[in-house]
Amino acid sequence: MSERVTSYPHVFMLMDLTVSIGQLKLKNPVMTASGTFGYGEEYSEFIDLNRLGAIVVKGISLKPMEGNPPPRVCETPCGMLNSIGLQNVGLKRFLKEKLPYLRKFDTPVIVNILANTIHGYVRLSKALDESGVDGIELNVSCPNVKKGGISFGTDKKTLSKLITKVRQSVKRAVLLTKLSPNVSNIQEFSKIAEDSGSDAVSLINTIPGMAVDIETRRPRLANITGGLSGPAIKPVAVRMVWESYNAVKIPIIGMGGIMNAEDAIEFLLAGATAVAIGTANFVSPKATVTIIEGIEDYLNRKGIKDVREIIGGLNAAQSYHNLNN
Amino acid sequence: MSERVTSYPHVFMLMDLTVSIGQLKLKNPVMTASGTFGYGEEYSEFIDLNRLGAIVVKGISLKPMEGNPPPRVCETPCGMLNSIGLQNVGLKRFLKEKLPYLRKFDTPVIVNILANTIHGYVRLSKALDESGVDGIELNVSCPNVKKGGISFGTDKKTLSKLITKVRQSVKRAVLLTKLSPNVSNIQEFSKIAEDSGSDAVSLINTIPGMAVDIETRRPRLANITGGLSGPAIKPVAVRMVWESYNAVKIPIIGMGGIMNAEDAIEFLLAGATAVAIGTANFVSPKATVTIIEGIEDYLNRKGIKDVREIIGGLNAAQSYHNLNN
Amino acid sequence: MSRYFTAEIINNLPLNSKNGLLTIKLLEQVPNPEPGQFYMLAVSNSHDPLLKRPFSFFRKTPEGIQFLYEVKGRGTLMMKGFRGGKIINVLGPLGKGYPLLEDKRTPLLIAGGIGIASIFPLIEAFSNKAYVFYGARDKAGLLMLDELKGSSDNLHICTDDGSMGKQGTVVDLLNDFLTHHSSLITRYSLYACGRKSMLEAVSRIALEKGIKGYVSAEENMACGVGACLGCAIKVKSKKLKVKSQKVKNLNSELRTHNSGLVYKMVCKEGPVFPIEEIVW
Amino acid sequence: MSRYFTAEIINNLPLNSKNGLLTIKLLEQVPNPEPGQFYMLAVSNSHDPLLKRPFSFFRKTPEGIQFLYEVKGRGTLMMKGFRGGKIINVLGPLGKGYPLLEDKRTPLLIAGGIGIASIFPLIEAFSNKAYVFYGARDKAGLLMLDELKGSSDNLHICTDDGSMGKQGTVVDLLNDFLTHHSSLITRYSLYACGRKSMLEAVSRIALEKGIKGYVSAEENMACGVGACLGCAIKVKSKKLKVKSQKVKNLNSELRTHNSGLVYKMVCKEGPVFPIEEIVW
Ligand SMILES: Cc1cc2nc3c(=O)[nH]c(=O)nc-3n(C[C@H](O)[C@H](O)[C@H](O)COP(=O)(O)OP(=O)(O)OC[C@H]3O[C@@H](n4cnc5c(N)ncnc54)[C@H](O)[C@@H]3O)c2cc1C
Ligand SMILES: Cc1cc2nc3c(=O)[nH]c(=O)nc-3n(C[C@H](O)[C@H](O)[C@H](O)COP(=O)(O)OP(=O)(O)OC[C@H]3O[C@@H](n4cnc5c(N)ncnc54)[C@H](O)[C@@H]3O)c2cc1C
Ligand SMILES: Cc1cc2nc3c(=O)[nH]c(=O)nc-3n(C[C@H](O)[C@H](O)[C@H](O)COP(=O)(O)O)c2cc1C
Ligand SMILES: Cc1cc2nc3c(=O)[nH]c(=O)nc-3n(C[C@H](O)[C@H](O)[C@H](O)COP(=O)(O)O)c2cc1C
Ligand code: FES
Ligand code: FES
Repeated sequence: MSERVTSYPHVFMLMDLTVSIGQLKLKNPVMTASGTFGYGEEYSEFIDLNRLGAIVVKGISLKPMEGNPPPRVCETPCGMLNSIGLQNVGLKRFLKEKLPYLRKFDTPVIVNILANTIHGYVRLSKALDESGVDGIELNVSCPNVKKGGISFGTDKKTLSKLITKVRQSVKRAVLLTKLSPNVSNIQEFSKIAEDSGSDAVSLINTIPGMAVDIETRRPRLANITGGLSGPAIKPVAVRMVWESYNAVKIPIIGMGGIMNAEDAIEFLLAGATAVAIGTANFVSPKATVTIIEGIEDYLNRKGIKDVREIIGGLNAAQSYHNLNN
Repeated sequence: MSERVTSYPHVFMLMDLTVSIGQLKLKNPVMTASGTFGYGEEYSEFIDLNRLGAIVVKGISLKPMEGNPPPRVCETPCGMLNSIGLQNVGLKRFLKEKLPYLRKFDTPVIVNILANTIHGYVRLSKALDESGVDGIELNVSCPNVKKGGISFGTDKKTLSKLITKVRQSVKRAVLLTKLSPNVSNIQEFSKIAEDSGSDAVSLINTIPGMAVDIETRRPRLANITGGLSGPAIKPVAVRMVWESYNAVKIPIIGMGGIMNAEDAIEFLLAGATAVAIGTANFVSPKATVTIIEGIEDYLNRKGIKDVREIIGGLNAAQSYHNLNN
Repeated sequence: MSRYFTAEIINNLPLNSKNGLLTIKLLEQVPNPEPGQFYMLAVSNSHDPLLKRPFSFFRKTPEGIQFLYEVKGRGTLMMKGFRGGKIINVLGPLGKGYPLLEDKRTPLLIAGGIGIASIFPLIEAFSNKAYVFYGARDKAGLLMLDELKGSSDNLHICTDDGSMGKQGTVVDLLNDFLTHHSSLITRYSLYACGRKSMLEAVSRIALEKGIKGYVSAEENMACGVGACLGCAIKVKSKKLKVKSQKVKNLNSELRTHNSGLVYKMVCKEGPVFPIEEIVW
Repeated sequence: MSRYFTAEIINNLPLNSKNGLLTIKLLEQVPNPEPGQFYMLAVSNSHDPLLKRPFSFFRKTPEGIQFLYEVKGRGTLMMKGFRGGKIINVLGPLGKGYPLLEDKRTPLLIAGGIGIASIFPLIEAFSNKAYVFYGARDKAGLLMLDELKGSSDNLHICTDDGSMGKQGTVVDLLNDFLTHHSSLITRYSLYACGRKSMLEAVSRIALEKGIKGYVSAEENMACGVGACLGCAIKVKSKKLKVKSQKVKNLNSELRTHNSGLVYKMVCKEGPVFPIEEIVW
């Protein structure tokens, strides 16, 4: 089989890239990561939004949030820190100003939500579910805002209560739980999400981090700490996806430092049913589409007709055995 | 003051780089990170071991350990994964073959130890303390070996019991606890180390990670998962050092992706009393000495006579205020 | 015409130890830039450094687009190493440029240090209609002087060390000028780019004397297109107060706790803002 | 004479789409390399890629030291981009090279693909005393043929696709040769470098026929000096059995659970190992 990476559109016709998250069918496994793709509109100039597996929008709260003072972002080795502080337009304006635009495209819309109380999460999910969005992603892990999700994401009891309650109020949309990577055992938390009725888990959110400007002696972010994203965290994300894959049956949305198709395929092999592209959008606004095409090329090159064949296709046992002797 | 970075030996005479960890005085705050500097001998050809603040050797167990099958290391974005599997010569051969060599240098020797039982840790510490090593570092966090330290490092009760017991058996040497970064709240664990009688905490060990070769579909490490180190993890390490600094009074040994003096100074400003150099030794075998000289240059340039002036010297409050309006 | 495109380095002329003039040839059809707009340039094709760097549109030449840059850290250091023939990814033109007021006002253009990069195209646009105030650390820091003299007869120069032009800052120059032309004050408009402290001082003067004007702000950036909300800057917004009743599309503006103050995104709603808007 | 030094790229000659010949000039006094030893070369001065890459000593010329390389991934791709004048950090010479047996044995030198890089200096050392078996994918994959013919009259070539030399692998060549010279078999010694599968096949032959020999092994490396214990390879060790009574310094050798088997470090105790030691 040729090693050249080339695309044959007619071959793609025969190729099945679709994956399912709960009852939601995606035309391909590549979606956007919340907070890195605005409300979709910002990137519509660079790519055809119809090509995406799904669009996950910036985290929405009941009331608009102002966000943190600047500087909000800084660069780190192979990554970046952000402390946006969950700035967002709030539920009302999202439904009025942002959702109608996204509805013009033949692409599922998943809304990332956050609140400080279970009640808040429930109200948000209810309203969004009734507004007809395709999916709701519970951000229980955003490390940026002190009163933010972190507690939900690291306390098992609260998390299970939260998901159970939200589940009851969500009728149509699929329910995703975006877990905090800031835990000792991700398998326990994935299991809680599954047992509490979540249709899928999203892994991973940013890892809390910090950087210091040694000339000014100040933190590089006004919020002092922020969330680390980008290639730097990829190995941690792949590991957590693989651990979760071995713990739960529900689909896993893998993310964390995916910059190209090779990275995305790593996640699929480790057990992710779909992947989300975050920081890569900042490096190239065309990243999502480039990655979709790269996955097609890989499947082509390997003579694989259905992307689902590689999900969880890690050759771990064999590798273990072969290398042991 | 000149912005040029230049060294004036005679000025260094007047400069105080010494720091203390418990009753142990270091001639400068730069030590080696366990497992990245062998038993010292490997690097004596490249640098004068007398210049180091301290030498921390590869983790020692009671019996020799064979370690994991290859591949044991692979590269990741701005970092590397390792699953050495704690291969080491064991206590007996360490005392007989390795320690005598290190004793030839006017540099404190700190021995990183690991065991599967509290009793094992106690026996190791007792023997090493009596052999006259300057410090003992409890590795309760190495993520590589399934039966390894991870449990001690993430379970509060066991950790406190472990440190308390070891403390009782260690008379001369300073006791360092190397915490696992794989926890939700590092402050709690630092506090436990302090309350249980540890003289200092070391932060951070590698973060569990994984990488996949998409051509062979195999994990890049035979052990499947390994520990992530290098610049990629620096922001996480700096954050944990800063959080611990705000929780405990005992000294913190900061490490994680320190490649140059600027990185080391970031850790000192965030609250580390000393720093340890790990992966950087692989990039340059002279890294430790280059970093010591770089710290001197920085202090020179800033007109600071005592390195202790910058420890914890982060201008956080001010930064917060200034940037809020 | 996409604003994300590849470009070829035509040349990279060192001007002094810290500054250079980069000329890139656009390999695709792209929209024309306006004075005050900027581009995000990829400084490496490895993941370190990861993010593109923002640089103001300096000048358009037959060969392509030019950027005037100063070495600050790792990324710009790599930029200094760019050789002809290298292909890089570029995003732009981005943001809102300087509004060229069509009224009778006389523009006062104020550039501190590398701020000249963004002011330069304004000088060409206004030609001799404008007064130009340009300052730098020292003589070596004054860039593109011949071109500047070529495009303006009203060029006022200063350096911190007095090694060329008047000794002092552009703020001093501006104050002197205004005191000598106090009668015409309402007939002026201000355009400034430079260090934060300078912009703040200029803004204070403008507000005191009631001179209409604009400044180009800087913030760390990631996406450059308003998606990451990373480049926030705090501004007053009367506009918002009015609209906040019946909600209209306010881009990323948000009602805030201390109402009337909002964060705007430098990359999309800036980098140029009306002086009266910015909260220092 | 430190083994960590800076070197200047003298030139970087492309041999085909995947291979190149890199010549570096040592800017410091460093120890001389032996056949089979290797160097760790920094491929970038950013943190990505982070680690140095190991390359076998290929040849010493008046200008400096040469490496023959093949583009495998990102690091070697960057290496392909090296231009003359560039300064890089280098660590070496590292490891134990091929023992040049002083006895009457006739060396059989076996190189698969880029393995020729490490075998080449042996060819020069043994000159016409040795038989050389060299194979590659195809004609284009056969490197430095003129130099090889220059240094050896007993050069046996093969390619997988038969585009040059015999069609087949070096293992086939070796088998043919041995069957035609079976009488002298104990008079030979083997030296092999190439893909793992090839080394394994050669080793099996050597063990079957009782031919003494050495292979150069590969493992991912980090430090290159035996400090990280990252480049472990499993070997039998009689030596150990004996010594394990009264403990002597065995470098990083360790008694293992299934006694007699130990991990050795390719970077320090290798890359060259006696055929009978390696556990495949
Ligand atoms: C709209 C805009 C227009 C600009 N135009 C020019 C120009 O024409 N010429 C010029 O020389 N410079 C310009 N700058 C500044 C330039 O972008 C920074 O100096 C450059 O990004 C520093 O990159 P670095 O890697 O060298 O520095 P780093 O090593 O990244 O950091 C060094 C310093 O640069 C600052 N910095 C880093 N990234 C950014 C960023 N994305 N935006 C702003 N500051 C940053 C850091 O805060 C730090 O203080 C402009 C900035 C903005 C926001
Ligand atoms: C002792 C020794 C001598 C060698 N001599 C030569 C030589 O003379 N010419 C030559 O072309 N190649 C040689 N190699 C192989 C060469 O080191 C690798 O091909 C190179 O490191 C790949 O780097 P990369 O960044 O291009 O590939 P990567 O993108 O890093 O990975 C591509 C492949 O290369 C392998 N690889 C990556 N790093 C290493 C490493 N440090 N050691 C071994 N394999 C690695 C990976 O496992 C992966 O399969 C030698 C290897 C060793 C161990
Ligand atoms: C600027 C920025 C803003 C983000 N905002 C959110 C958010 O609002 N909600 C959320 O769940 N995750 C948020 N994230 C996390 C990303 O969705 C993603 O989980 C993380 O960045 C890892 O993926 P990446 O490395 O590909 O960026 C944000 C990340 C970045 C960089
Ligand atoms: C190859 C390797 C081996 C290590 N072995 C040990 C060990 O035996 N005990 C331990 O506590 N930490 C060990 N570590 C962790 C380091 O001491 C250090 O905590 C970590 O690498 C982060 O620092 P760095 O990014 O500077 O390497 C090891 C790290 C590496 C890369
Ligand atoms: S840089 Fe992303 S919003 Fe401005
Ligand atoms: S590469 Fe570190 S021990 Fe061999």
